[in-house]
Amino acid sequence: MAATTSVTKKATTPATKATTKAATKAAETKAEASVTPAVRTSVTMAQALNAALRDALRDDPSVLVFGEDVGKLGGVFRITDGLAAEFGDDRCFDTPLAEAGIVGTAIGMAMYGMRPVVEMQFDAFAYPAFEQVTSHLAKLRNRTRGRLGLPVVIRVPYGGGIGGVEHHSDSSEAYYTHTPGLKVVTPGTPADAYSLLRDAIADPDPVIFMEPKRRYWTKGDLDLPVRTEPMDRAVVRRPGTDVTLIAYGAMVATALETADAAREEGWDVEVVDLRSLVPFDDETVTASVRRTGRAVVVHEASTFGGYGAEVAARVTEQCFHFLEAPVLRVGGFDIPYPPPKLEEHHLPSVDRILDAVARLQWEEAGA
Amino acid sequence: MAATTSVTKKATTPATKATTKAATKAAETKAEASVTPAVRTSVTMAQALNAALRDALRDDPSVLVFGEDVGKLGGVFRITDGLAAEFGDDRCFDTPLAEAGIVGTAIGMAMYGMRPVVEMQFDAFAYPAFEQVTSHLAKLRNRTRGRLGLPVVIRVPYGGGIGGVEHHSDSSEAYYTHTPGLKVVTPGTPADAYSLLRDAIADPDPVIFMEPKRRYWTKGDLDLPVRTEPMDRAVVRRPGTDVTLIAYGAMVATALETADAAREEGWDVEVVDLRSLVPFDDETVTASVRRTGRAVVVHEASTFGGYGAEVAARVTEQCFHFLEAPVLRVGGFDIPYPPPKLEEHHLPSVDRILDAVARLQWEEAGA
Amino acid sequence: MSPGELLPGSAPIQLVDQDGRRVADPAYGCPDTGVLLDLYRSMVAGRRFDRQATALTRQGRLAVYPSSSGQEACQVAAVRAMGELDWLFPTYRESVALVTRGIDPVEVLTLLRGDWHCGYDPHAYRAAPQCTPLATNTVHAVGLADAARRKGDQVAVLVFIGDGATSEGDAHEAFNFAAVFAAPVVFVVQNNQWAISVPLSKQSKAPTLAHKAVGYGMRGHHVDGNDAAAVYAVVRQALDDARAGGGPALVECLTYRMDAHTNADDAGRYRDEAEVELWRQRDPVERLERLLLAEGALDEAAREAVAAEAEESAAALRARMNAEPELTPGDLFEHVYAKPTAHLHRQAELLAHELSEEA
Amino acid sequence: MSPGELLPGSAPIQLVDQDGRRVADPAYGCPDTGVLLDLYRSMVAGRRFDRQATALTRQGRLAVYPSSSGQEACQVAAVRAMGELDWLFPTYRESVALVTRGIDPVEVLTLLRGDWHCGYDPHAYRAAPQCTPLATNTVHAVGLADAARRKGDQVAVLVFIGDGATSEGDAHEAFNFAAVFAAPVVFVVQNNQWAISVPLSKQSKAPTLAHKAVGYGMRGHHVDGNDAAAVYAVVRQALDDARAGGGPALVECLTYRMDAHTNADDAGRYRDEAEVELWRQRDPVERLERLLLAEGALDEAAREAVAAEAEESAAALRARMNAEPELTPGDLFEHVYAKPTAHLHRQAELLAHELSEEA
Ligand SMILES: Cc1ncc(C[n+]2csc(CCOP(=O)(O)OP(=O)(O)O)c2C)c(N)n1
Ligand SMILES: Cc1ncc(C[n+]2csc(CCOP(=O)(O)OP(=O)(O)O)c2C)c(N)n1
Ligand SMILES: [Mg+2]
Ligand SMILES: [Mg+2]
Repeated sequence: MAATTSVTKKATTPATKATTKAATKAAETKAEASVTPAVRTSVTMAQALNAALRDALRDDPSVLVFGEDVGKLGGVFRITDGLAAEFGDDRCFDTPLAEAGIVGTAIGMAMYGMRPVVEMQFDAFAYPAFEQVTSHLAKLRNRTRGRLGLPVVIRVPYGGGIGGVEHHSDSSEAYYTHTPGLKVVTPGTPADAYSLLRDAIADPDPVIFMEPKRRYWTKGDLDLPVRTEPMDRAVVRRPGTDVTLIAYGAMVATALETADAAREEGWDVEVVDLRSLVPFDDETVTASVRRTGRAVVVHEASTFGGYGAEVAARVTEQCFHFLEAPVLRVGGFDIPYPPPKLEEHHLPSVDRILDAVARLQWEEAGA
Repeated sequence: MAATTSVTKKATTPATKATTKAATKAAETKAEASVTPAVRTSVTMAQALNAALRDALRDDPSVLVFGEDVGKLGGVFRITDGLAAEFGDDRCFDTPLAEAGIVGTAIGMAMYGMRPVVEMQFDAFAYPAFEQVTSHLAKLRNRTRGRLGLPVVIRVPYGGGIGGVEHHSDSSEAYYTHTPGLKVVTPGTPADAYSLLRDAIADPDPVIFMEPKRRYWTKGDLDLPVRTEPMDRAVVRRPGTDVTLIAYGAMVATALETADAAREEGWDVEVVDLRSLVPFDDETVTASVRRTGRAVVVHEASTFGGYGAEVAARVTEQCFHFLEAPVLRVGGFDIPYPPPKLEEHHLPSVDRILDAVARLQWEEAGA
Repeated sequence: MSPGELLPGSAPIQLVDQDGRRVADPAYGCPDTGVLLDLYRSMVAGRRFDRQATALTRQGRLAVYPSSSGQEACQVAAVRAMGELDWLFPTYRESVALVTRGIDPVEVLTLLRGDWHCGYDPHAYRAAPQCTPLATNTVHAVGLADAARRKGDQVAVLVFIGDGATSEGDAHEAFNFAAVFAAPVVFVVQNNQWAISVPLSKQSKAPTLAHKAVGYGMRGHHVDGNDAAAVYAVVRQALDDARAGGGPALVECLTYRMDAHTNADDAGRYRDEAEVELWRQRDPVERLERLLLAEGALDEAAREAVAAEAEESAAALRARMNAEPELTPGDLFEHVYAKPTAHLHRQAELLAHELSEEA
Repeated sequence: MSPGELLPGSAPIQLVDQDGRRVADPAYGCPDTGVLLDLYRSMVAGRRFDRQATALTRQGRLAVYPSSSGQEACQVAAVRAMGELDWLFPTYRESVALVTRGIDPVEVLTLLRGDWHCGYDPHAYRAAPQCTPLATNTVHAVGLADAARRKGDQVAVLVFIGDGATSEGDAHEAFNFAAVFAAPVVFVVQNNQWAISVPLSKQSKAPTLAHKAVGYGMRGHHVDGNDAAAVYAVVRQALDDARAGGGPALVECLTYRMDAHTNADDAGRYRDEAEVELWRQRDPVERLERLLLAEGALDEAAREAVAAEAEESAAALRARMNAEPELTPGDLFEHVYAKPTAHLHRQAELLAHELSEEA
């Protein structure tokens, strides 16, 4: 994995922060290579995603990119910047404004051999497509006994921390992870953003690709094209001996910060980045927790019935006799996503995660 | 609680099994009382629900019942049987065929002071309304700082075991329980069906009322109108000392059967019926598990990321030092709901639950 | 297109009237007698199949059956109007359409007998699985059609929905996407006037359902759905236009659901027998038979041969459906993903263990 | 209704042309001069408010602002056409409409400044919260209208949506429910010709968006949305009809979004300045001003007084928005349910503990 991650200050005006550098780079070199050539440089997650889409479009004529405002505008987060210009309106195009329509047509296109990659503009605006996702996208392979697979990728910018008004900061992953037939993936670093998106597009199954939008402007030094671990593997981002922080998406960076801060408190924290929420990499996670004997799961989504509940439940099942304390969860509160001026209190912070670590019954066990 | 429950043979042709007895009874006595008078008799869950709707319509002029085929037909499960005839088309009526439209208009009606009780014909057919439920129904009170409460009840016949073809047997509760602002309730007995539905209709908040459709024809001896425990309480359906089975909806009867069978294996099983999935009654559940030291959560829904994960995670957090073994989960497999001819293998059975109980590390602890 | 061009006519397009007499139409010619004979034969076979399926349901061989009775002209003629490479998107109601498409009747009934969800190979027949969630198939149809268009393939798509399903948001999104993308898709609305217990008058206040097309800048046609000749002519033209780049069309076929919604439904609770009787007199099969007999294209012997052939197929179907299908519980874990996950593998083992314990 | 009655005319309804001259219309009379003066005053105030909000955004006082610039005639005239007891269902774009409804501008901007989601009391103003998920508000509007109808109240509902939002399934379901229930609701489609970066031509192929009404058996009107007099007359008539039991109507107001989608958007990426310039010449405020000046209903002194009044309100707003709102973190747990649950109570305690640690 050729990436290091640095967290940039949170951006409140997404659209203006996006850049077209990667796009231009890639366009310039188009004639020479079939993939964006190796350039070790500082790359934002947004740029990495853009490059992944570009390379996929270039490598596979069946790949199509469509959704709301993904054409000329390049998406409100500029993830599709330059693609319509480079590949033409037949490969990257705007649709009418209707999310069920977008996912439904993607399904039909995939039935005809295409590989649609569609964008939902924000997390909460994917909900109108819920029936198409749940009753069709997730089930069609099963319903047809394998005769109709659907290699569709649905890109969902998710989560908060960008100062967005209501409906722009939902963490909706639990709805998808509970739906058999879907794969659910989320990158925590720019390198993974590129690699996981390439994997997702190449995957024969539908993938809900959750993009932690507050990390779009996080930079990593990496070579493009970069390939990291396979899509279904979790990764130990930082080894430690005392406790395992299990995180994904935007919370990977927060967990790493917490690990730094925890060192001052005398705790050696291991950070696991799940990357793939479905399927779940039991092997990596279980090995870590058996080693450390303590675990905290972190996500932005509301805690109750969130994805962290599954992680806590299954880790406990598999590591019960290794656990010094119950697996704790640090998630958003069980409230509708609050307004921008209060979101910092809602989202898991380094301090709140540290508090959870502190509650892991150190005295008793240390004795 | 004036109810005993008996499980009838599973019915494969729902529509023909429904009866209008309760309806006729209630209609006859309408003039005399403001609620259906006390008649201790054998009542099916379907009849109890029908009576609850009738009594609510009678007691409160702001209650409206609508949805697909709920008028003349009385619903495909006959839960609204006779209501249009008794209360007129202005109080109980058919809508055009559009679930987002049904939930959305219910929201608008509630804003004007009505108490809409709407029916989704089957679990999977509530998905088109997902955005209305998630982005509006759940959030409007919060978005308006309490100025617009939405006393809307969405009735969702859910779960399998009725021999229904695809899309007719989903267990969708986890989607709702993870959505703050919704209450989620599900009866396991005819008496609770009546009482919880009355409570749900009277509640100032939106309630997703999940009806375990395979138990519609389960009978109980009870007095109508019956009132059981308050809506937000779990109930110990059967006391026991060795292990707690935590169940809800259709699985309550299965858990009770399991408890009977377990006795032969020498286990004294306690059965907790959750009734209210949101809010969760920590007090009752925690007390039980601390007493028994072992727990198994049972539901029909797919296990991964299911509601049982939340139960297992929170029970473990609260009972860690009382637990002899990890909290186990018995749920549906993580597959799309299978065809009728295979559903018996998918759904939690007495044997499968007993197997889970057997895996609760009895040897070690017993030593 | 100007609004005038989009508006359907004031009366349903008809090429053969109730008494089996030809009707002249300014826009559409009547299909050849050969085609009419084929439609007749297919309708007789379709109806016999439908009766057989209903009988099988009574015997408990099917979990549920939504009958096509009364709607044979729509289903048979629309499918016969399709080209070899065209794709069909049916709902749960289109068993007769699927049989007409050439799919083995046992495969058509696989879903409805409670066996695996889709019994046939969609690619082999270019027929999508039967679709239960209402109107969702319309969007899939548009997607497939548009993919074909983008590839430059000469493929059109025919998708069926009911009158009730036109109320769903997905129908609207499909109509609009189709029009905006000029996707080669023909929406055939079988307006059988009921959505379970809800009559059309409570479903829509549109002058006709074909009028919905105007709001999308799409052509709308209002057709006598019990006139197989008219359905064939209009759908065929619409598919040809679509394939040639003329964009989508909406074809409303006015017909009637003679049976209850499914075997589990009790239509007596919500509609009058008199209404059903009225439509019995408009029977689509008899109508075409009258024409063919009157014009000498069919004689008594041929009529009997057609009936006998249908009878034979039904007997074969009956025999094959008497055998209980063999289902393997372990298959539950297949085809959830292209490659089974470790997680599902463990669940499969659990089930295998249980089954071995029982045995 | 016959299809002919439902079809909108071929040109947008106009009562005042671009140069401020009255235009005769066979169906609608021009509103009284008093009304026109009021519309003018409100539009000037609305525009000044809008400019102020845009300025506040630049200063970082608002999280985001979707400007109404260019759409003042639609928003102001439609709201002014409403009765006291009527309800308004706005989207995120309708700040000017809400100010026109009499809501305190600070309350209108509460959501957009990142404070609590809805700043005003919906019941006090009979105005629903600003709605962000597209077209979802149309269904709520129908529900409220139908509830009022069922109660026998003389209440009509006005709901705004954009051209883009008409593509959503919810719009379709709302139109249909409204028509079937004869709900007293008027759908005002502000066709500003762009949905962020997507032009109308990629959104719909309908002759006009008003033509969508036909498919629901509803009246559709196509109006010059930069002509406040026409918007007022048509919406007022539609609301009156609706209140009187005449059912719903769809009013398409053809207008233009002069600014970018929001302050975060860069319209230069997708549209030509020339197009914007064209519409600048069709300015709705100047149009009415020309008429009033020409007819002597407004003189220079009055014009200045109107401007000064608007300036004063803007200054007051600026001053009040300079103060940072006081938010209480503990309020996060309020109003999730009518009565806080034990579970939320524990989470509130956790946060309170954290905050006390920090302090
Ligand atoms: C999204 C959705 N909602 C509800 C249903 C339940 N349902 C099945 S068929 C039906 C009526 C459909 O009527 P119509 O579209 O006219 O088709 P028909 O059955 O008459 O052929 C209903 C309500 C469903 N299948 N899907
Ligand atoms: C369901 C949903 N999908 C996507 C969005 C994101 N979005 C916000 S405004 C907008 C464009 C809306 O265009 P239009 O309806 O014409 O209204 P306008 O902004 O022009 O007033 C989009 C795509 C949303 N708010 N809701
Ligand atoms: Mg029908
Ligand atoms: Mg617009």
